Amino acid sequence: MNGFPWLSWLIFFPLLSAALIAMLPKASGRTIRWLATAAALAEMAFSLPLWWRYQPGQPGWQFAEQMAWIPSLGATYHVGVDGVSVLLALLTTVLTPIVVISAWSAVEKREREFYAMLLALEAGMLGTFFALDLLLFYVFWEAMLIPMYLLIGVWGGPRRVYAAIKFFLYTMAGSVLMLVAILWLYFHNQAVTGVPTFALDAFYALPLAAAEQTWLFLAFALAFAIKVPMFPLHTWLPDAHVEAPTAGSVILAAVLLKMGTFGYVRFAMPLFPSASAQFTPWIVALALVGILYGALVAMVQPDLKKLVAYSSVSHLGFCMLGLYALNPQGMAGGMMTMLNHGVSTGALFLLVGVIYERRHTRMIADFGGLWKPAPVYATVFLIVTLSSIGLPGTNGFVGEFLVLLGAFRTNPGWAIIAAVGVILSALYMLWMYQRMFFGPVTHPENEQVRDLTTRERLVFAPLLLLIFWMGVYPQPILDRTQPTLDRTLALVKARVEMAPVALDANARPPAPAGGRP
Amino acid sequence: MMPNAPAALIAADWWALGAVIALSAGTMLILLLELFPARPGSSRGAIVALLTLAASAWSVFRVRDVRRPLFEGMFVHDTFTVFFTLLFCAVGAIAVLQSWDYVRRTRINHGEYYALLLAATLGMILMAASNDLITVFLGLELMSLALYILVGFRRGRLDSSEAALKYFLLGAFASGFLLYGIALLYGATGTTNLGRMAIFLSDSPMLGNPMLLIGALLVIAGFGFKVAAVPFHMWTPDAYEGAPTTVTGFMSAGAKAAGFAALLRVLLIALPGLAHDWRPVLSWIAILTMTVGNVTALLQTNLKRMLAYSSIAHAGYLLVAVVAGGTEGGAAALFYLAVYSLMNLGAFGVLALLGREQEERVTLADLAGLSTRQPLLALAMTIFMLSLGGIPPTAGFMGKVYVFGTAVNAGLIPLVIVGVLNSVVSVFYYLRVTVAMYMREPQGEPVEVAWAAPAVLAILATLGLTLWFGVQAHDLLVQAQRSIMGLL
Amino acid sequence: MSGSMLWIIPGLPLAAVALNLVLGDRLGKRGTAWLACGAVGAAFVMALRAVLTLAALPPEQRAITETVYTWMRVGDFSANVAFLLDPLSSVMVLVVTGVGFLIHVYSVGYMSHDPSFRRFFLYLNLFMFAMLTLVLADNFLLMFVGWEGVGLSSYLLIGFWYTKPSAAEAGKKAFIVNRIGDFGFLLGMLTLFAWGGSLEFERLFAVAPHVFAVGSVAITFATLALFLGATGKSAQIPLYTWLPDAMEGPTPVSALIHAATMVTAGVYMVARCHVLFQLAPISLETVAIVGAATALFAATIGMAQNDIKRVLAYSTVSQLGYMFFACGVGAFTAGIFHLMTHAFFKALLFLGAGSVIHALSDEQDLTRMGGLASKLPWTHRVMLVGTIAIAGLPPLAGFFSKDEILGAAFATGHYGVWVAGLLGAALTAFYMTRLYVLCFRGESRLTHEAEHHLHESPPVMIAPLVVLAVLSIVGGWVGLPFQEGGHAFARWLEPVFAAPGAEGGAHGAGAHAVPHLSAGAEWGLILLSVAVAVAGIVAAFRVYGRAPIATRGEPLAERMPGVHRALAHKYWVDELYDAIIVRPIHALSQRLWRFWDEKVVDGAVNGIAHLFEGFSAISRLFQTGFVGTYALFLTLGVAALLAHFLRP
Amino acid sequence: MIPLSWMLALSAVVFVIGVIGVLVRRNALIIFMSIELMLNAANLAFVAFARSLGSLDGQIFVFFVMTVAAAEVAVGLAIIVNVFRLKETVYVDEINLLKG
Amino acid sequence: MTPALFIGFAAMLVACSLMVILHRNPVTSALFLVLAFCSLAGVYLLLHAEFVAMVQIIVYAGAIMVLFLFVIMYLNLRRDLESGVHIAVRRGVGWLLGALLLAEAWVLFGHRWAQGPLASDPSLAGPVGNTQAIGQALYTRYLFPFEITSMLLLVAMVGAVVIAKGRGPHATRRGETPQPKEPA
Repeated sequence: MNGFPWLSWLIFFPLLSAALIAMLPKASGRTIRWLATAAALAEMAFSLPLWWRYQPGQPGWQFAEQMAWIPSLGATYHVGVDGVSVLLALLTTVLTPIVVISAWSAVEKREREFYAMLLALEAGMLGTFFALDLLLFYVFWEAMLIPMYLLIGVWGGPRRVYAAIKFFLYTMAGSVLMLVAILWLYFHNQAVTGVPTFALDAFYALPLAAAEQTWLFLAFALAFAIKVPMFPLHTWLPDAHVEAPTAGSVILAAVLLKMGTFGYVRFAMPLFPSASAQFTPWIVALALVGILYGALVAMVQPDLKKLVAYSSVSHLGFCMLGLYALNPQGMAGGMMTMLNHGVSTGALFLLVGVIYERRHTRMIADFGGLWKPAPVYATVFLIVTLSSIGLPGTNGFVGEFLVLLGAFRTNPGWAIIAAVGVILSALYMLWMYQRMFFGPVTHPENEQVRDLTTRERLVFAPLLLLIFWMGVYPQPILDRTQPTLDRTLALVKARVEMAPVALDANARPPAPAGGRP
Repeated sequence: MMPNAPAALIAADWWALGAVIALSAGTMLILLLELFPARPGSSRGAIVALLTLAASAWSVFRVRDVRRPLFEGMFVHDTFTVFFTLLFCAVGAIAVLQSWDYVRRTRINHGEYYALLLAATLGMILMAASNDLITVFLGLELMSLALYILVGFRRGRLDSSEAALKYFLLGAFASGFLLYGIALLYGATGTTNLGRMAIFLSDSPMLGNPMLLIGALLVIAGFGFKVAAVPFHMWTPDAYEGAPTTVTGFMSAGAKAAGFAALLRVLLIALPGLAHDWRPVLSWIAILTMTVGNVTALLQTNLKRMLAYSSIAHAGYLLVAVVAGGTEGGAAALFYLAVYSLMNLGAFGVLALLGREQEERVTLADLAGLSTRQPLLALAMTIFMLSLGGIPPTAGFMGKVYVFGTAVNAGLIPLVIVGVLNSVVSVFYYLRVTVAMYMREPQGEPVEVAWAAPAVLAILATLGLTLWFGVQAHDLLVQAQRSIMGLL
Repeated sequence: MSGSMLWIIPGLPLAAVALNLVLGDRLGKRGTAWLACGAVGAAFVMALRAVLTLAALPPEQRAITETVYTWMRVGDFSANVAFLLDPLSSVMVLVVTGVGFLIHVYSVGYMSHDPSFRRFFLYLNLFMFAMLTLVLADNFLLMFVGWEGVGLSSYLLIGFWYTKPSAAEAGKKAFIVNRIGDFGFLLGMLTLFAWGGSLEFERLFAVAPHVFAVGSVAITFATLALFLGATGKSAQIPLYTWLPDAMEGPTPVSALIHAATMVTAGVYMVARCHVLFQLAPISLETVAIVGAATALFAATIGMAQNDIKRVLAYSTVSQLGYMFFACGVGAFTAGIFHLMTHAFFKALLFLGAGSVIHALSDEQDLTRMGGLASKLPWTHRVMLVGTIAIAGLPPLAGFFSKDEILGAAFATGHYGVWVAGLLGAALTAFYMTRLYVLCFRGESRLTHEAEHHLHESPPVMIAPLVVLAVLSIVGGWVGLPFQEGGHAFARWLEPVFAAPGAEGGAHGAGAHAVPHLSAGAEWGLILLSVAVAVAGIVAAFRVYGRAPIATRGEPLAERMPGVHRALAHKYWVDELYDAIIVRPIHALSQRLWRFWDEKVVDGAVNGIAHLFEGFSAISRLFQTGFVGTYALFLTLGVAALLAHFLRP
Repeated sequence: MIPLSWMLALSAVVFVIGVIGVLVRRNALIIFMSIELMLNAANLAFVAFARSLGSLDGQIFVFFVMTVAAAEVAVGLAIIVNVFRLKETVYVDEINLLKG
Repeated sequence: MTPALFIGFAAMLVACSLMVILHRNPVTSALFLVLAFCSLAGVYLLLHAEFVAMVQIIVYAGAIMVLFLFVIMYLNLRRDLESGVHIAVRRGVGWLLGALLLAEAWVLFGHRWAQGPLASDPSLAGPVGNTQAIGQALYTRYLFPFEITSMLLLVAMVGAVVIAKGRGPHATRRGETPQPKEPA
């Protein structure tokens, strides 16, 4: 549609700027910061066409580029976006500059490497979202670990090494089996069609026996489930979040976790429809457990970051539930929840980072009555909190409601259990908020806490804007995801007949409004 | 049978033999030059060695496409040979570059060092090139003897000498088994020529002949020793640790490659008929090798030792490719060998730079905080480690993909799963190196880096190739496939 | 019909919020006051205008819908931001904007000394926005926005004095309890959509009779779920506990949110869904019973409270109970009617109480008041009006609405409910009189500095009181009994409550569901209820009128201490909830985290790591460094290889 | 005429004796001698096979093996001597500086 | 009478080999090894491998063993004192393992013995082992490996010199003390 290779540019520009910054001769922190910010902002600007020029109507790949990579293996450099990845990519490009700016005062040591890592990470994430060749996808998927590992390990908290290695090994342990599955697919496809290729489309078209699907699905699902993370594979998350520097936590929560859910939408579900149908009950069960479990455990966390981390477990449970409701509302809800979680939780981590910079503690018990010294901070925090508990009018609600709607239509029981999670989320978030901001100022150190600086306000302004925009007028987003999700759904439904699904759990009289498609 | 006159050699044959001739000549030249005293710091040996290696590589490269069995197949010139000759020359050259300053630093700057290096390279080439068990055996012994000496080259140091002793005793012991195996094969098939062996086996009804089987097994054991496969691996850590770092790098890359070259020739040319016999055996050995290597490496604090265990583990991955067999498996093995040699040499090259004068600073503690004082060196080491761990975008990843891919294609799923899980385990200790470099502060006086142009050149070369093959593996893949084609 | 510009009604307060945020402290107290009150006042005018437009239409078409934009549309689901003005919502919107306006004005005086004056009006306007969205929404989803919005603003307003831990706690409690209700609301919505295929009131109510069999599980579940939501918002059993605590907020807030407007949202919602409820008899019964029970239960607690605002709070709970059981027995008109009158007199009472508290410099304990009649003449007068009105003596507002409810209960044969209602009426009269007596009669029990500061409230506070007092007197006259085809108020609401019933068939729904009684019977009932009210009042006078409490404590406590303790402790319901819900959940969470998450799940992960380190340590033992050992293993290997071929 | 099996049996026995020697002795020199025994066993096998096959290759191989053995001895003894210089011992179980 | 001779040589060979690995004194062991080699040479003669037999005597018994003895003397090792539990254990294990190997070989060869080219009756084999034939083969067919052996010997020579030559200019007065090894 347009000659310019936007996607490649988007992938490699941050990489180049990262290299540039890293190679910079001993430069002052200021220049580095400004350079990094400029690069991130430029990247964001470059990514805007993905919003404007994207044709919401059509489900297929857009902005696609393809060129030979390893002909002897049939691997190609094939990138493109659909309604799902385009939004996640935009989320990435929008959040990165915010993170970079937020890190200005947070990072003292080795700034060059820090910003270089951030930008490299961005490149990796975008590559993962764009890749349409499974080998390419895997390359990005694994390469992404390195910068994140260093971010946690070098700039992290006291137990950073443990957390970093845990993060790396845990994620990798999941992915290697996926690699085996990919290879198997590759050779199976070669055997069937005679064409050696890693192209996603080819695999979409590849017919697979139920038994094969089961194993392949398990391999993929494990990799993604760890990334999501789904209960009980979540324990790397609290450690990683607590130890990571603010910027790391934000990216981790906002984008990296989406890799998992994205993987389900893009790969696990459409590639192995009958298997994913067959495993729907299990995955939904885990998702529901995750929702409640994450909420309950979050409630008793003394550490802000841990609290937010566990709340992520809960929220991503919603995502999975929505996706596996296997109907338009549910999947759209899951998609919205991904974006919402990206914005809200990202903002939460930023807020935690702000207060940590001032007081060098994250223990809720060390705060209280913060509203008096820092009203603006408190207000922003409140808005973000509300969005994270899904108050109507904020982004959180749209996602949650659609998820519940979809889940309910598939199986009312799921929705009822999940809705309990809605109550719990209000419980732990507001309790935390109350303990932090209300009541008298218990610790004298908190008397003088500085309110948000102008820079910080600039950081949060766009996030608040997103929160309300996505809450009040989400239709443009929904319009973009819809066709893609419908196609995915069609791919899944196409062969779902092979296995029984809970889709027809509620046999109801034909609704005049037509009911589900 | 009456000995018949050897066929006359044509020009191409002389080019083909160029490597052998050049290396022999180079060895002797260096030794002769030793007669004339040189100033202590002289590096004429290195220069001569480099030229020799270049010459031999060049002469073989000239006739890369011809296929000539010479001396009744005792020396076969085919793409396979070319591939390995070039590989060994490269390995040797990199080793020379790394040694250039290292030998001066550690006061072992004798011409013999380089002479032996060349001799060992010659032995490796013979192992890869010979289609007859006699020359395989001679080449192996030539290589081994040279390596025994090189390992013990820092004879003033007990660890070096001890390493030499262990390596020698066990090496001789193992070659005893190998020899007996060869004897049995000879007895069972009536020939030591691999080609004729294959012919004999192809139309003989009794593949079940116990002599044949035992012979094959003993031969496998013998080569298994050279490639450090469990349970014949135990010499490896000690030898690697005691040997001069540059020698360790050289042998870890060269000896292993040579061993696999010979193994591939024997298994793929002579004993494909017994495949259903040696496949299961090798699979078990592969599983053991990967697991023991990786698991034992977990707690190592001495990097040379850790890399020794890691090299054992990599032998395991390579065995997976061998088990997969066929052209695909062979090609995968070749590809992986090339990649492995590069990254391993690179890692040892970095280690060789660490430390002042005689001292060796190769423990994790020594690396602490390296990234703050030597960011680029640390970065290089990180990339080598990631590549060894098989993380993209590095050559190591592509190697694993290719090896495990062929294995998957051969239906060895369980083997592959063990392999990938092992690579996860391995990542742990590779990461520990990065942890030391990036996330720890040095205790005691920080390690100094003995910068030297040649060594840096070597590191840059290995680094560049490691990254390049990680991003664009196509050419190397094609080469590997062509080379294995020449074999079959 | 967009000429009516409905969106501007909620829009105005929202604009005020925005301006308030943007301009910040630049607009001083005065500016803030003008902005806030102006916005609400303007909203009232707009609402009036819209209602007049509505009234101009023929009854059948009295429904103005106005779609602003499509909020979300996914597959066959779509929800608009659209407003609906029909007789029902018109009543609500007038009450909300009207009373709201008065309270805004009042607050200007009441909060004049508060440092965060601006924040207060910010929240207040935010509330108005949410409340108006709630009542004007034309679909469940938008209604839910308002529904949670009012919850939020009430959370903020209750916790307005956030430095007081009790206030913050109360705020949180209110929000959480409301969330539990919203949980129900949500499920109700989901069910309705799953079956009805839409969330728009008109479409849904149109199809409801076709898709739902009468009394079918689906509709019963849906309505009960919705009712759960209502109990949360309108403080009914079992979710009423947050309302009394909500009195931590500033008094105008109590008046606006926790008496006049927000808490009635539940009633409004039930009335709005009357079509659905009529399809689910069980749900209706439940509504009636819960309502009646709450009415009585709360009234009893009200008798023993000493905090003037808490008395009023419980009375609110009880009055809401009346509205619900009105709906429960099918007399939706009566319910809404009572809702309106209650809005008047309860706002009046709260504001009056506020003026008392204001005068006594934040003294709320009835036992430290008394004899204020002379000191605060205006306050005294309006409070008296309010008391009579709620006690239900003709011709004040409370009488008509309450009487209609009781009549409907009787007429539909819900005798049990009816008795409970009657009893509740008596108690209401009793505790309200008690409050009045303790507050204004007898000799003063004030502390000295309280005496010293004592002063009547400024006109800006008195004026709204007077207006409300007038309304409390005349407000009921729109519903005079003994008129053919129902009274004016009923006729106004008829299109809403009758229309669907006509076609709905099944249950002959609508206001007409309540059969007309003979004039005699009606008279009888009226006399009875009046008698009951009088009895209550007299009793209260006899108990509290005579001797000063200061000298001899709470009479009730002396007569029947057990009962009194039970009442004073509100039947220990809070403690109960704490014991059976809050604590267990907390304990469970702790266990989940400390044991399950850290020990079991993460333990497994780290366990694997340690396992491998163990293996490593073991396999290192074999690496003895002795050539002998190495040779041994080498030979063993060979032996093993040979053994591999021993199998025949 | 001696059947081949006898020869092979003999060579096997000698070979195993060599192996045992390597395993049980701690004196590096004796271990080395045992290895020489193993090589000779192999040689015996070669010659026997050559005989039975009626081909020379076996004996030629033996010739090469002897060369190799000679070379090995030279290097090996040098190494042993060097170790002795440094450590004053040839007992392999006193030489385990490198382990683990 | 050949079998008798064979049995004689074989018995002697085995006995001497055993003495090599059994006898305490290295010197004695070495001497027994010489004997063993000589008896092996005898066996070679029985197999009509005269050349190999001669070389066996000259190279092994002559050159190699002398070197051994020289070294043993040079290091003047007195008799091994091998005792202690772990030695005993190692002995036991060693012997067991040896026995195991033999047993396995026995079992393997036990059944279906003579096969392949070995089926041909040895007695029919033409007269091999004449030195001339070997010489011809060495310098024609086996020319290449023969040349390789020259490299082999060169390396061995050089190596021996490098390793064992007296404290050279570089090797002397440098810390003989082994580097303290990092705790693993």
